Amino acid sequence: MGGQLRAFVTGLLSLVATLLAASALIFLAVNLLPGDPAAVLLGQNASDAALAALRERLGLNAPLPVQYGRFLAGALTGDFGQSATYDIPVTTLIVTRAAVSVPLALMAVLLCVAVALPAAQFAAARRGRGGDAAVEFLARAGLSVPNIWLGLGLIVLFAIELRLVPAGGFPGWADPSAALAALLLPAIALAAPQAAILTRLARTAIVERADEDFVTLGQAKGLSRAAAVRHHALPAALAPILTIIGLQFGFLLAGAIIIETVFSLPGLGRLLFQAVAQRDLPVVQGVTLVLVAAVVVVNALCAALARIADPRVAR
Amino acid sequence: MSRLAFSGTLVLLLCAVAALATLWTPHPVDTVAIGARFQAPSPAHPLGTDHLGRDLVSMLMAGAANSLGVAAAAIGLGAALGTAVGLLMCATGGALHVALLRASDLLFAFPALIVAAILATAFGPGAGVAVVAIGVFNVPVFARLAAATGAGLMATHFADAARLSGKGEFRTAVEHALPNMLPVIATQAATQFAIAILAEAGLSYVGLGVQPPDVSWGRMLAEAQTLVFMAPGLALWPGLAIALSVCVVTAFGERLRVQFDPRRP
Amino acid sequence: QDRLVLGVALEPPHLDPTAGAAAAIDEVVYANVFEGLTRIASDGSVVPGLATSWAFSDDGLALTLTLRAGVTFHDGAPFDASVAKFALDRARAEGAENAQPQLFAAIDTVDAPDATTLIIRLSAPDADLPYALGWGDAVMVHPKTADTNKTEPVGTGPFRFDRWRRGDRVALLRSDTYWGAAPALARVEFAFIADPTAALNGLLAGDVHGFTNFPAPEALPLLEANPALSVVVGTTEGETILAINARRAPFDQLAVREAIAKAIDREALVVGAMYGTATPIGAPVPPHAPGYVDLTAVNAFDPEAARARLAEAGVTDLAVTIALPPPAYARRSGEIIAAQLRAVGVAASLRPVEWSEWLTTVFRGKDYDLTIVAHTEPADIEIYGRPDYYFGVPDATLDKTLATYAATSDPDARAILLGDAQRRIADLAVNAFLFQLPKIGVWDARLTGLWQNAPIQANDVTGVAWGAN
Amino acid sequence: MLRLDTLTATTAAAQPLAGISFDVAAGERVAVLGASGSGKSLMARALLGLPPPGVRYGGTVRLDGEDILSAPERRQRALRGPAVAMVFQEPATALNPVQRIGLQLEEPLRLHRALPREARREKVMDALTTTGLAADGVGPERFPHTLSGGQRQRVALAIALMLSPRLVVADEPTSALDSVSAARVLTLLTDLVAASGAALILITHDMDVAAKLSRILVMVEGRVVEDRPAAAVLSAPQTAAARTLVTHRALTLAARPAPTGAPIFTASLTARHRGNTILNEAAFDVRPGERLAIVGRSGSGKTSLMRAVLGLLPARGRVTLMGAPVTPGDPALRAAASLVFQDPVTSLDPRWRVDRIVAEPLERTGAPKAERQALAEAALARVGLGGLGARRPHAFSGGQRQRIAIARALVRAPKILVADEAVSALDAALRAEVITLLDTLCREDQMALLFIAHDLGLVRRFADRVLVMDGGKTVECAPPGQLFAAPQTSAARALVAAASLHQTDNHEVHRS
Ligand SMILES: Nc1ncnc2c1ncn2[C@@H]1O[C@H](COP(=O)(O)OP(=O)(O)OP(=O)(O)O)[C@@H](O)[C@H]1O
Ligand SMILES: Nc1ncnc2c1ncn2[C@@H]1O[C@H](COP(=O)(O)OP(=O)(O)OP(=O)(O)O)[C@@H](O)[C@H]1O
Ligand SMILES: [Mg+2]
Ligand SMILES: [Mg+2]
Repeated sequence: MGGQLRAFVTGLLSLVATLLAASALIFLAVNLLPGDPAAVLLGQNASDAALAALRERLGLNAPLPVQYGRFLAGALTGDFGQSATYDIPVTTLIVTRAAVSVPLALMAVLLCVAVALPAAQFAAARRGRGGDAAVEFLARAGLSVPNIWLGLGLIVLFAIELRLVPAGGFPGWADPSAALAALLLPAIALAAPQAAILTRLARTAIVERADEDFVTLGQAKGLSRAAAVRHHALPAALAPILTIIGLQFGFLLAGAIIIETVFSLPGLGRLLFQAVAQRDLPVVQGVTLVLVAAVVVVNALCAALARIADPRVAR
Repeated sequence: MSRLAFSGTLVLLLCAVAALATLWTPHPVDTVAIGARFQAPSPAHPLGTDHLGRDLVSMLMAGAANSLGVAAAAIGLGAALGTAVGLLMCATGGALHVALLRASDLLFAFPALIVAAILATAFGPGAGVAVVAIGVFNVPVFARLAAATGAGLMATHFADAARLSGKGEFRTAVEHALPNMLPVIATQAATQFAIAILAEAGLSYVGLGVQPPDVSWGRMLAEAQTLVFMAPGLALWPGLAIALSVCVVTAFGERLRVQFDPRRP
Repeated sequence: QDRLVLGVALEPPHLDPTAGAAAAIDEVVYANVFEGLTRIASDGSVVPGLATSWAFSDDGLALTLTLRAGVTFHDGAPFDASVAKFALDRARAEGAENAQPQLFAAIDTVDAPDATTLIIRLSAPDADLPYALGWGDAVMVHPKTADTNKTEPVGTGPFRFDRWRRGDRVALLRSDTYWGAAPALARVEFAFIADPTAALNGLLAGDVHGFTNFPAPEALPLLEANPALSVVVGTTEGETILAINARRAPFDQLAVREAIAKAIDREALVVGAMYGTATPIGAPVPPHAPGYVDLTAVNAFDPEAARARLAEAGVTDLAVTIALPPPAYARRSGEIIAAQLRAVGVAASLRPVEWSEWLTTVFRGKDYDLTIVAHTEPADIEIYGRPDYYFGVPDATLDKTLATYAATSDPDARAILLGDAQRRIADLAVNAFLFQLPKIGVWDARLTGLWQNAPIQANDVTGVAWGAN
Repeated sequence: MLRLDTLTATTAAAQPLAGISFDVAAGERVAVLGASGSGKSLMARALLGLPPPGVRYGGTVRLDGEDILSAPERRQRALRGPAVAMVFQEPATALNPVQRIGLQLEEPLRLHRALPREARREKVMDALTTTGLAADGVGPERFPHTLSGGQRQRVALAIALMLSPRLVVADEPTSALDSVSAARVLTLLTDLVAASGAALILITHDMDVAAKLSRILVMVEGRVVEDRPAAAVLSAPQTAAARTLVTHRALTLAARPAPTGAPIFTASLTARHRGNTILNEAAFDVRPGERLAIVGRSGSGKTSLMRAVLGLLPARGRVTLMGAPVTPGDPALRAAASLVFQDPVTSLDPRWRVDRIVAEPLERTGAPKAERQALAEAALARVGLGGLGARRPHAFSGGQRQRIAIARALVRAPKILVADEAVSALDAALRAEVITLLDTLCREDQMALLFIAHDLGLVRRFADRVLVMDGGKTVECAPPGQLFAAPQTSAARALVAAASLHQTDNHEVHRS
C-alpha cells in the first residue's frame, strides 16, 4: 500500500511539474510573439490613450514574471482569468467548448475501437490469407485518404445530397439527438484514419501473440482458430492496444482543428487556434494547460487500464 | 521482384519526380495566366489548368517536391533528434532519465498544430515551420521507440560484454544499441513519413504550411475545396497524389518491417 | 416561417459596438439590437433613428436633435436625452474603449435641456456629424447596462439578445417593446462560419438561409445556377489597396511606386482573385460615391512602362515582401500580384500575417514594404491626410485639399474637392489601388429585404421577411 | 491406437518432415529425441492437426482409424482435448498471461462437457489438488505470472489431462525448468498419464528422461531414423545420430591435481532490487586453476552473484583480488576476470565482425590497433576459429558462437573466467567441445573457473568444489564427492535428490 501511495504521489508531482513546464513554455512563446491583443480589439483608429487603458485593464502592462505569477495563482483555483477577446471567464469558455470536443473525441474513439478491434482480430485470425489482405488494403486506404477529402465527401453525400444531418455547426446539448447528429459526420471523419492506424497496430499486436503457445493451446482445447484468437490473443494484446488508444484520444481531443474547421464546430482546437491568432493569452494558456492535462491524465488512465488488462504490467 | 524491392522502387520513383521538379517542370508554376484558367485537359496541359491558369501536371510535380521534401526533412529531424534523446535515455539513469522521459511526454501532449501556429506567427508560416512543427511532433515518437528498443538492447549480454570491456554506458549505447535499433527506426520512419505527408496537407489547409508562390499538394487541395463542384479535377489530383504516396510509403514501411522481423521464416 | 439563420464569416469578440473595432460586432447587433440617434440606410443615406429630426445652427457649431419619445430599452429602462448624453459622453471620453474616436473629435459638449432635446456643441464645424452618429460606435446604450453590453447587449432595437453560443452562433428574438413596426422575423440567428468550404456546404445543405457576405466568390457560378438561391452582388465601402511604405527606400521615389502600380493587371486581378465580382479602382473612393472620378487610366497596367520606370529610378534587383492579412481577398490577390511583380523583374515574396500582427507590425509599427488590405470605413479619404499614417506621401497640396474638404458642407463644393483629392492621390501613386471590395450576397430566394450593398458593415434585418412561396 | 503414415510437412521453401511413419499403442510411452530443428515439434503439432502458419501437412495421422488431418474442422475441434492433448515446452508462454488459471483450466470443460458451473469448479479444484498445486497454495484465482515455471507447467499438465485424453503429447515440457522443478513435473507427468491409461509421446533432449520410457524414436532432418525400445537404443545405438546422443553423455576429462595455494579471488556480497534482497551475503573464494561450480534452483541468485562480482549489478560487500580489496566492477578486476554468457546468440552483437567482437575488451587498454588485431586473431585461433574473423556472428553455428564468446573472454588472458551456464544452450556434441576447451585452459593456464550449471552430472565430473545457493545465500560448499554423498542443507538435499531422479545407473563418470 505504501508503495502504491508513493507511486501515486510521485505521479501527481510529475503531472504538476509537466503542467508547470507546459504553462511556462506556452506563456513565454506567446509573449514573445509580435502582436498585441489590445490592438486587435480596438482596431486601426484607436487612440494611444485608449490602447494603453485597455492594456492596463487586460493586465498586459505588468512585467512578465508578475503576469505569469498571476496566471499560476489563478490556475490553482481553476480560474484562468478573463479572455482578452471575449471578455468572459476562460473557464466558462473552456467548459462550453469542451462540451463539443470531449464528446466528439469520445465518439471518434468509440467508432475507431468499434471498427478497428473486430477488423484487427478478423485479419489476425486469417493472417496471410485473403481476409487479412482485404483488411490491410482497407486500413491503408483509410489512412491514405486526406482527412479534408473524407470530411468533404461525407458532407456532400449526407448533408447536401441526402440532407440527413447538418453540414456543420453545433446546436448544443439542449437537444441531445440533434447534438449527436451534428457530431456524427465529424466523428466519422476524425475516426477513419485513426481506425486505420489502430487496426494495423492492433493486428500486429494480436498477430505477435497469435503464435504463442497459449493460443495454440486454446486450439488444442478445441477452440476454432478465430475463437482462440478472440479469447486468448486479443485479451493478451489489449495492454499495448489500450496504450495506443490513450495516445489517440489525446490526439483527437487537441488535433481536431481541421475537422472542426471543415464542419465549423466550436471545439477546443479552433478556440485555441483563434486565440493564438488574436494573442488572447489567457485563453491560449488555459486551453493548452487543460489539453495537456487531459492528455496526460488520459494516458495515465489508459496505462492503469492496461495494468488491469495485463496483470503482468502491474508493479 | 520482391515486394520490398517493388515498393522501394515506387518510393524511389516518387522521390525522382520530386527531385526533377526542383529543376524542371513542363510549365512554370510561379507565373499566373488568368486568361488560361480552368482549361480542360489538352495535349499541352494533360490535366488542364488551375484557377490561376497554371499547368496542373507542373503543379503536381512542384507540389511533390515540397510535400515530400517537407515530410522527409521533418522525419529526418524527428528521427535524428528522437533517436538521440532515446539513446540518451538508455544511457542514463536517475534524474536525467526521468527528466528526458517527462520532456518527451510533454512534447507529445502538446497539440502539434498549436506548436505550428506559434512557430508560424514567430517566424512566418512556410516550409521551414512545417518541417519544425512536424519534426518536433515526431521527436517523442522516435524517442520512445529508441528508448524502448534500446532498453532491450542495453540489457543484452553483448552490451554487458561491452561494459566489461570498460566502456561507459554512453559508448555502449552508441556502439551497440544504436546500430541494432536502426532497422526498427527506419521502419518507423517510413510509417511516420507517410503520416507527415498528411500532416503537411493539414497544415497547409489551415494556412500554416508551404506558402505561395511555393506549391504543395496540401495547399492545392485546400484551395480547390470550394471548386469541387465546378472543377473537381483540381481537388481530385492532389488528393490522389497524397493518397497514393501515403499508400506507397506505408507499404514500403510495412515491407521493411516484415524484412527486419526477427520472426521472419 | 419566421426564423432566419444568417451566416457570417467572423465571430465578434463581444457584442458592444461602442467598445471594439471588429466589424463582426456591427454585423450582428447594428440596427437589430442597438440603434443610434441617426441611422444609415441601405443606400448609404442618413435617416432618422432615435432622433426624429436634427438641425445645425447657422455657424455650424451646434447640432440640435429631437429625440423620439416612448422608446424603451429591452430591459424596460426608458430612453431619453439624458441617456443619449450619457452614451455620447461615454463614447468620446479620454481613454474610452471606443474604436473610432475621430467620429467624436469635433464634439465639445453635449447638453440635454429636456427629455426629447439633445444639443451637441462643436469646437469646429463638422458636416459629417449626423452621418457619424449613425455609426455603430455611436449607438445608444443605457448607463445601467453599458458595462454588460459586451456579453448581454441591451439596446432599443427591434430584436433583443437571446443567447450566444460562442464559436457557433448568436440568437436574437423579436422585441415586444419595440417602438416601431414589429419586424416580420421572430428569431434571427447569426451562425459563424469562417471556412469558405463550410460556408458553401452550409448553404447547400440548408443549414443557413443565406450569407450577406459570402466568402467564396469562386462558387458563384454554382450558386447562380441554383434556383432556390438568389445571388446579389453589391458593393461595400472597402477600397482594396496595395499599400506602399513610402517611408522606406526605394518606395519614397515616385517612379518606383508608379512602376509597382503599372505592374498590376487589375482586370486579371479582379477575375483571378474575385471572380469578376469586383470593380477596379484608381483612387481610394468607391465608384458609387458622389464625387467619384474614374482614375484607373492613371498608372494603368503596362509592364514595359513599369520596367522603364524602375530603370529610370536606377532600381535594379528590387526585392519586396508583401504582408498579407488573413482575409481571402488579400491572400488571393497577393499570390497574383506577386506573380505580376515578378513579371516586371521585382522579386516579390509573401508573408501571411494574423490581424494582431498586422496591426502591431504593419499598421502601428510601419514595418513593411507592401501590404494588401481593404479600408472598409465609409468616406475615409481623410486617412490620406494623416501625417503619421502607415502609408502616405508627404504632400502639402493634398493635405490642403483634404482639410478644406472636411470643413466644407456644401455638397457640390465637396464633390469638386473630392475629385481633386482623388486625382492628386492617383498621381502621387500613394498606393496601388486595386478594386472596390464587393458584397456578395447569397440567400434563399424566398427572402426579401436583405441589403444589396453595404454602405456600413451591418446586417439590418428589421425589414427582412420570408416571401410567399 | 495412433498410426502415422508418411506424414510430411511442407513449407514454401522446404519439407521439414519428409515422411514419418510409426505406431503408438494405447498406454504406450514413447520418447522422441533428435537434434534441434529435426522436426520434433512439427510432428507433435501434426497429431493435433494444427500446422504452424506457413506449413502444410501431408500423409495421415490416424487416431483409432480416423484421420485427424483430413477430418473436417468441426470434427478436429471435437477431438482436440478429449482425444489428444498437448503440453508445450515453454512455461512462460504456455498459459494465457492475462487470464486467471481457473478459467484456463475450466475452458476444456466448457467446450466439451455440458457440466454445471459448480461441477466444473469442483473438477478444477480436483485438478489443482492432484497436481500438487493446491498444496503449494495455488488457487484458481491466480494469474500465471505469479507462478513459478514448474507450477505453470503443472497447470499446463492439468489442462491437458482435464478431459482424460487417450493421447498426451508433451513437447519438451521440462527443458526450461531447473532440475528440481523438472524432476517434479516429469514424475507427475508420467504418474498421471500412467494412472489415466493414456498414451504418451514425450519430446525431449534429455537422454536420462528418455531412458525411463518404453520406446525411443530418434529423428534426423524430418525422418525417424531409429525406433526401438529405450534400453536397446541406449545400449546399442544403431545410427550415427543416436550414437552421438548416447555417447556424449559420458565425457572424458584428463586427470588433474587438486588446486592449491591462496585464493586468488574472494567475494561476499549483498544486493537488493526494488526492495527484494537478491543476494544476502553470498560469499565464495576460488584458487588459481580451480573450478568452482555454482548450483542452486532457479532464482536462487547464481547469475546475480556473477553479475554483482563484475559490477554489472549494484551490490555492497567485500571483494578481494589476489589479496587486495577491490570494488566490484573495478578496472583491475575487469582486467583479471572475464565472463562467458549463457546464450551465445545474445552475447554477440550481430552487427559486428567477429574479430572486432573478440578485440572489444582490448579497446580500452591503449594497445595499438595492430596489436589488438593480432591478439584477437590469436584468441580465435585458440578456440579453433582462426582466420574467420571477418565474418559476422550469424555465419557461425551455435557452438562456434559460444567459442567466439570464449575467445572474447580469453583475449585479455584472464586469471579468472566466469561462465554462466555457458554450455546449457548447446547440444550434447557442442557441449563436449566447449567443456574440453575450458578444461584445457584451467589446466594449462592455471585459470580459475567459476561456472554456473544446472547439469549436476557435469558438475560432478568437472568441478573441484561445488557452491550451493538458495534464496540469495551461499548455503553450502564442498567437493562434489562429499556433497553428493552427504548433502548438509535442505537445498543441497533437494538438488541431489532431483539429480538422482535424472541419474540412471548407466551414467558413467570417466576420470582417466
Ligand atoms: N512455421 C514454419 N514455417 C516454416 N518452417 C518451419 C516452421 N516451423 C518449423 N519450421 C522448420 O521445420 C523444421 C523443424 O522444426 P521443429 O520446430 O519441428 O524442430 P524441433 O525438432 O522441434 O527443434 P527444437 O528442438 O529446437 O524445438 C525446422 O527446420 C524449422 O525451421
Ligand atoms: N533485473 C532484475 N529485476 C528483477 N528481479 C531480478 C532482476 N535480476 C534478478 N532478479 C531476481 O533475483 C533473484 C535471483 O535471480 P538470478 O537470475 O540470479 O537467479 P539464478 O539463480 O541465476 O536463476 P536461473 O537458474 O533461473 O538463471 C530472482 O528472484 C530474480 O527474480
Ligand atoms: Mg521444438
Ligand atoms: Mg541465471
